[in-house]
Amino acid sequence: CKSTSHISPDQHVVLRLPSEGIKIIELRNSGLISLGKFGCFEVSGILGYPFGQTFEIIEDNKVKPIRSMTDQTVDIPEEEETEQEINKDTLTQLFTNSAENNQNIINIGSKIQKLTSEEIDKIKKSGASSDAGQKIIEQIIAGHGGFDKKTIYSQQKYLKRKQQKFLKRFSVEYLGGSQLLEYSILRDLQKVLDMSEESMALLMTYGNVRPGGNYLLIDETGGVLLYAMMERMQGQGTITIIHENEHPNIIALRYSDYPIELQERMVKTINWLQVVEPENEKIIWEDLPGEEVDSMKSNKKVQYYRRQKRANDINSVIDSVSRGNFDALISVSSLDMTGVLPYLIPKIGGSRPIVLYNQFKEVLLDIQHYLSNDKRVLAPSIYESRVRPYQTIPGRLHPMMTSRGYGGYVLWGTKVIPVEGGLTAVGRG
Amino acid sequence: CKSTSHISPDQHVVLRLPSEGIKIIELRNSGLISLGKFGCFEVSGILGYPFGQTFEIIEDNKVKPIRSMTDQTVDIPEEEETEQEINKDTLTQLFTNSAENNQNIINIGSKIQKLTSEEIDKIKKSGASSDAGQKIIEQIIAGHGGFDKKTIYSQQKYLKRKQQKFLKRFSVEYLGGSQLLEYSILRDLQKVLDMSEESMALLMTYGNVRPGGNYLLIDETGGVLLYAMMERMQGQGTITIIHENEHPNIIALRYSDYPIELQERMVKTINWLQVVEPENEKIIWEDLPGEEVDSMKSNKKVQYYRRQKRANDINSVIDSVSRGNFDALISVSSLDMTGVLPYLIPKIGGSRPIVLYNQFKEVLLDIQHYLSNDKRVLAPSIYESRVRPYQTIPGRLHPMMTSRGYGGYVLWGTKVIPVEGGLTAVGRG
Amino acid sequence: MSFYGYKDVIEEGDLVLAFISRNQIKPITVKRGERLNSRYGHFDHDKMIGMKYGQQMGGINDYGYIHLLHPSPELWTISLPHRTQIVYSHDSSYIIQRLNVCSGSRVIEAGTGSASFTHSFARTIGLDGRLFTYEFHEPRYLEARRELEEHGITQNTLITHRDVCNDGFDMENIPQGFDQEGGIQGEAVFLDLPSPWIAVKNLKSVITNKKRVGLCCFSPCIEQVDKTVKALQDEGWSNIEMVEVQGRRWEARREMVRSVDDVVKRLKNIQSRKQMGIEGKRASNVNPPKRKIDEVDTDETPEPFTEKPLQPKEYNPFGKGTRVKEGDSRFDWRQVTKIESEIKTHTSYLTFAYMNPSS
Amino acid sequence: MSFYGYKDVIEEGDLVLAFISRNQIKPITVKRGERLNSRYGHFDHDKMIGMKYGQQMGGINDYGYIHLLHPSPELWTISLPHRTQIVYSHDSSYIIQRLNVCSGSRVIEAGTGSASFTHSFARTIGLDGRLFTYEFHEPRYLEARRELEEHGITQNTLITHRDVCNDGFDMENIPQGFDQEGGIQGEAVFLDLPSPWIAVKNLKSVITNKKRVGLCCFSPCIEQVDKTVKALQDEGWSNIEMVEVQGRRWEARREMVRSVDDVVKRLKNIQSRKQMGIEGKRASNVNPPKRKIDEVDTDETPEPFTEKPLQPKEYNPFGKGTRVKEGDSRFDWRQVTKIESEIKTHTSYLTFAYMNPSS
Repeated sequence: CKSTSHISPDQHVVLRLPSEGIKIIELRNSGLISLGKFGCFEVSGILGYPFGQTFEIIEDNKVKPIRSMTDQTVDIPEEEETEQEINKDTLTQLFTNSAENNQNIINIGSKIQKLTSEEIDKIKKSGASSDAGQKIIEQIIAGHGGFDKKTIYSQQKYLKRKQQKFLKRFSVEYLGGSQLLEYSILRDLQKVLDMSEESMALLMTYGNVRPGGNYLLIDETGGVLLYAMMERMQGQGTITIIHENEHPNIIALRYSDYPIELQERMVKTINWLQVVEPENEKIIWEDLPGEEVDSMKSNKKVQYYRRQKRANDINSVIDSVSRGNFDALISVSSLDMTGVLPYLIPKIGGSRPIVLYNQFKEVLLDIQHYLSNDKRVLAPSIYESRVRPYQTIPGRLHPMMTSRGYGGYVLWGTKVIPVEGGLTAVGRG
Repeated sequence: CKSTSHISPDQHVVLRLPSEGIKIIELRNSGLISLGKFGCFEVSGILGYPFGQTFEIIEDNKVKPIRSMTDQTVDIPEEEETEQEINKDTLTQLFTNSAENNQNIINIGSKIQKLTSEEIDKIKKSGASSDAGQKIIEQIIAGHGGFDKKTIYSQQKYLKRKQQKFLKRFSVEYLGGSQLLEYSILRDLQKVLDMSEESMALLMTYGNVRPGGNYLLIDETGGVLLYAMMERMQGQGTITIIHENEHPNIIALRYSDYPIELQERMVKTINWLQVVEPENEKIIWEDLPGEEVDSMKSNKKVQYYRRQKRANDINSVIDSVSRGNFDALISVSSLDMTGVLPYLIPKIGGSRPIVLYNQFKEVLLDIQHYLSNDKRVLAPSIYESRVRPYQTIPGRLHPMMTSRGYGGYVLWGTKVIPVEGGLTAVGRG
Repeated sequence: MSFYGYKDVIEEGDLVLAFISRNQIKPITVKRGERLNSRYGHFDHDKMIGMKYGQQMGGINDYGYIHLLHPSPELWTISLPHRTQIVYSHDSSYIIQRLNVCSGSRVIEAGTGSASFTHSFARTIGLDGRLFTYEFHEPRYLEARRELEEHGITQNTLITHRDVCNDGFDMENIPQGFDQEGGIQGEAVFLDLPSPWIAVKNLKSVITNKKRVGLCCFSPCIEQVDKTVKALQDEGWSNIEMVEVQGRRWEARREMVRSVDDVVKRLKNIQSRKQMGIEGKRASNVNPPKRKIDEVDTDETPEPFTEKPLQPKEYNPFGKGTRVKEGDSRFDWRQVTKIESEIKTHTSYLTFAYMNPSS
Repeated sequence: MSFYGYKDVIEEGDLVLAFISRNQIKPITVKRGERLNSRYGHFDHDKMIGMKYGQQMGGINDYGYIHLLHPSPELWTISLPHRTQIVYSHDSSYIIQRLNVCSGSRVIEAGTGSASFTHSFARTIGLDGRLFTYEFHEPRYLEARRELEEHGITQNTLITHRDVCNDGFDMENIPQGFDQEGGIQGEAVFLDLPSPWIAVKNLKSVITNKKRVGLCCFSPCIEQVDKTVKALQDEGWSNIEMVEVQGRRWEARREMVRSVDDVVKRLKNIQSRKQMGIEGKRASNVNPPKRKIDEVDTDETPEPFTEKPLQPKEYNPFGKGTRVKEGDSRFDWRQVTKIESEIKTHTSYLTFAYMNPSS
């Protein structure tokens, strides 16, 4: 099975770059991986290190492990340390000197940056090692007359811009659900319907996702949510995906590195036509007598078994959905739920959660109003969760100044079994 | 004119109580004012002090000025200070000792509070002065075995509860727009349509409210917004209120203490029927010849002048609204704006703001969609503003744990004059 | 009944969360002969046995009803009497996700507190995972231990009475099946303590050196964050980041659509009633006013009349003065969302950090 | 044109905010013979003269248009090139309200910064009020002074080049009409400085002793708040409270209503197309497959056919694969709000305090 602890071959991993960009790559035992302008490195150099390790590209496509993207206290010979330990400390000191000051900022731009691009090239060539990047940044700061007079905000931006440009560092992370979501958000927010990590987390918690559960899922994120649920469940339980096209879009599973058998055991797929008209869509199949199969030619036999499996798979998922009693309905979908829910509410077991994500509160509002007339879903409410990250430098604490506007909303209710004919509430105003 | 600096007779003021409740009262030159369980005081004792002053009720309905509701460093003879300066410091220290701790909290309740209500009564009687309250709190804290083991949250609540119960303190504030809104929120949030101070502030800023402006206003807050606008304008400019009943509900003006002439000069009222059918609603009036008026009996003459004034007032406001060119449309209303705006957009001058408040974002969403087809309102957007107060004790900073859910939303757009027949946008994707 | 999975039918001894209203969920252990009494009705346990989880159940004499819910960590959290501050689902869900806690994870939690997050962790890690939870305060420890036992959360969860700041996390005798190579080997750490900066110094020996370890400290005050960040830096943790989670709940409501046309109709109606009043007045008055102006004179409220029939019916487009039920089909409504009446504007600051195995 | 009030018709020399798009408002001073060039069209100043503020104006050769807006502090703030951090309207409106700044108020501001808040203060206090604004940084001071002069904001506003932390707020020669009894006598103070805790020590001599004075310090970092609060306590300020203002902007959008019935119809359509494809295949195949199962076998994509007519038309209920314009009347839409794409999650902490006259 895949490793959750160490960087291993034949596995997808996350490469986090100084630009705050991230990449997903599949590692082999060897080969070169290019980070574009950041350089190239040989895969074998990173294998065996624990996930989370940061590296810096040095000469000959080699890497050396370093402590973190901005910190260099570990893995560096004593004598180098003073010179190397600049980044984080310099940053902190500079922040301190600047005193969150917007007092002395002039029109800072390329003109007061005293290093010419020729000088930069010279430094790049002179320094044989990866420290070039670090040194260039130092010199730029030193040469930048107005640097400590910039606001903290523009300093941050400035240093980040410079770091992105010059540092040849990257870290290698385990590809968990959060990382895959982050990757998808950076690539195309709309493809995951604006869903934030905290909303996905809320979905799974309110959906009571755990090992051994059997979930009914609509997932228009290309399988990102599916991936995160599978991580949580680690092979135990099932997820039945309802999809609207011929084939489900669960492209995210290509990153999962789970054995095919595990995927087949855990993930079932069914399309809407099969959900809506199960009896029509079941495949008429009768096993042929054993001797007839035995007498088939090899390619015919293969075809026979393939068809047999397909028929069994389809019929079995149709039967399973018809039986229902799922442990949750979890949906991240742009389909109109007022049309979807009449089909799916009966499939959920008593007292199990129904959790519906949408990018827009107004859509969930419609659903909540719709559900208020359906006594089978108890106490549905709309939840919003927003994480606010801080600049976490002691002495310089403040929330990050800006963030992208996204996140979505979650409707959570509980499937219940009302008494036929209804009961009268009392004393509930 | 009324004083904005000092506590003066014949003026409404805010009394802020330790319970965080507030009262509005009209002061006279003398008389007793009762704060219910907090005691009684003689008005003359507070007159002449600056607004913002805190008082403590001492014996014989007298008051003495103190520094603040929780602080006693000023106005107290040197020798008393040590004993008196307990509240704030004790609080801070206790917080420090408790270390935001929820570690040692047991079921704290009345049982571990060692003082009996008889003991409390005894202390109350023994201490002739107002210090009784303070002393009781001290003793309760001392007698409260688990006090420093309570969480900061429950300590706060506990001390507040105790303070509310025993302290005979109050402060007197100028009745500004914010104070009147705060009072209204505490009394009945729905009566001001959930409007927060920050939303009201945003309305006035986006509405470009300033001295000398002429504003068209719909105000379903009972005149609280009107009051705040009049504060801003200090008698300069006009506010024309459109109302939906026979008489406008501008009950808040009863607190304003502005001279009637100023109110009449600034505030014009017109009902919807007069706006919609101005020509029908104008009053047919011709002045009678002077000699005929002169010959009237006294009561007839009074009636004549009253009618004359009424006719002039109504006709003049109808004419003024018909002329239009107002400096802003400002609305805090539960009326359906898609019906309101066709009447009012033409009344607003070019490049002037249109600002609409609603308790619900969904209502403004409808309006924004409606306006997207009306080229007379440029770039309408929906704005939300939420103030998050902190517990501002150095070393113990954190946002307040809970707050009431309210605030509302503001739609802001700009009245423009489109070219007849329309122009084609280019390059705007 | 178990927090590790659902069952369908209620048996004697099962824990049932009796859902009375949104704000009132009462946990009961089903026992023959007992009765749940509330002001919303009375409910015999005997009748619950054999019913399905999720079923609606009527009260005695058809008075009131409840829903019989299956426990889950989230419903349990809502049902909790607030003995202490609770880590609510907005926070707990994010922490679990960000620390990548999943089936099989080895988690360290201190302090246990109300054990609400403990339930959530135990559910998420499943029977393959292990949760080591520490509680300093003895009464609370005893309460939590009893509760975990009652809830059957003992197979993967070990609760210890301990002040981890002073005495650390190490245990001399880890029960069989809980140790990994003789140690705790935590992969994820959650600290909800007044002074986490002290506790982090004691973590080294109980976290695994086999993989990256994630940590989250949960502190209400910003100054606690400051101290914690410094301690984490000193101890060699990296990728330190503090965040806040802001959670909100919204409800669907309806708001009446009040049209200005109705306002105008109403004003006309008032005008015409007044005019009829005046005409009535005229009829019974020897000195009727002469001028038209009086007909719209609204300065004075019209005197009450005895001849009622003269008054036309009042036009009442918005149900003014009557109590209109939200959604009443005689009026138009617009769908709106309303935020919960009390918002949790702050729970705590969450400081995350990671420790890489020293290689 | 003036920030103190509106005028209707544009004259030469007036400041006009040319509204090009939501994110692009270009301030221009109207001058005969000049032209505003943008990629959204070209606009002659000559044509603007005599037009009304608010009018839409077409470009040369009917290419593009702009709106000619009257300046207001809020529109000006949006139009500003961000020389420095700006106090946005969500913050400035709240500060003005909370400090009860109104017509006639005497206000102290340091530093002037982009002068955006300066405009807002000047508008609010009107010609009866007085604003004393200080800027330490000389180029920015010169820029702001020029701008205030150009905008005619000199009658009630006095800008001074000064480091108020080192040199205090006092002025030897207050211009006539600006002093009150020879002094500044500030009633409201706004400090947007890196170290407000130093500046507050210099306030005593410039604030009025006649009434309660309100103060607001605007600081991005929490540690600045901490220092400021302590300094304010030392200096005798009371009712100290720090708050944050969280501002958001939302836009109206439409989201397509996608019904499951259409999904089912589409799947049926695919199925029937595939079946026709298979039948086509059969017709041209000597060995047609025997079993019914093949008809719904979707494992393989059907081979491309040359006989196109056999393929029925694709059912396309949601415009899949085509570019559908939001609100296209051939589809159903639901109204939704979308938050701005970049949120200002933090501007600064606002620390308020009040000083009562010593009696």
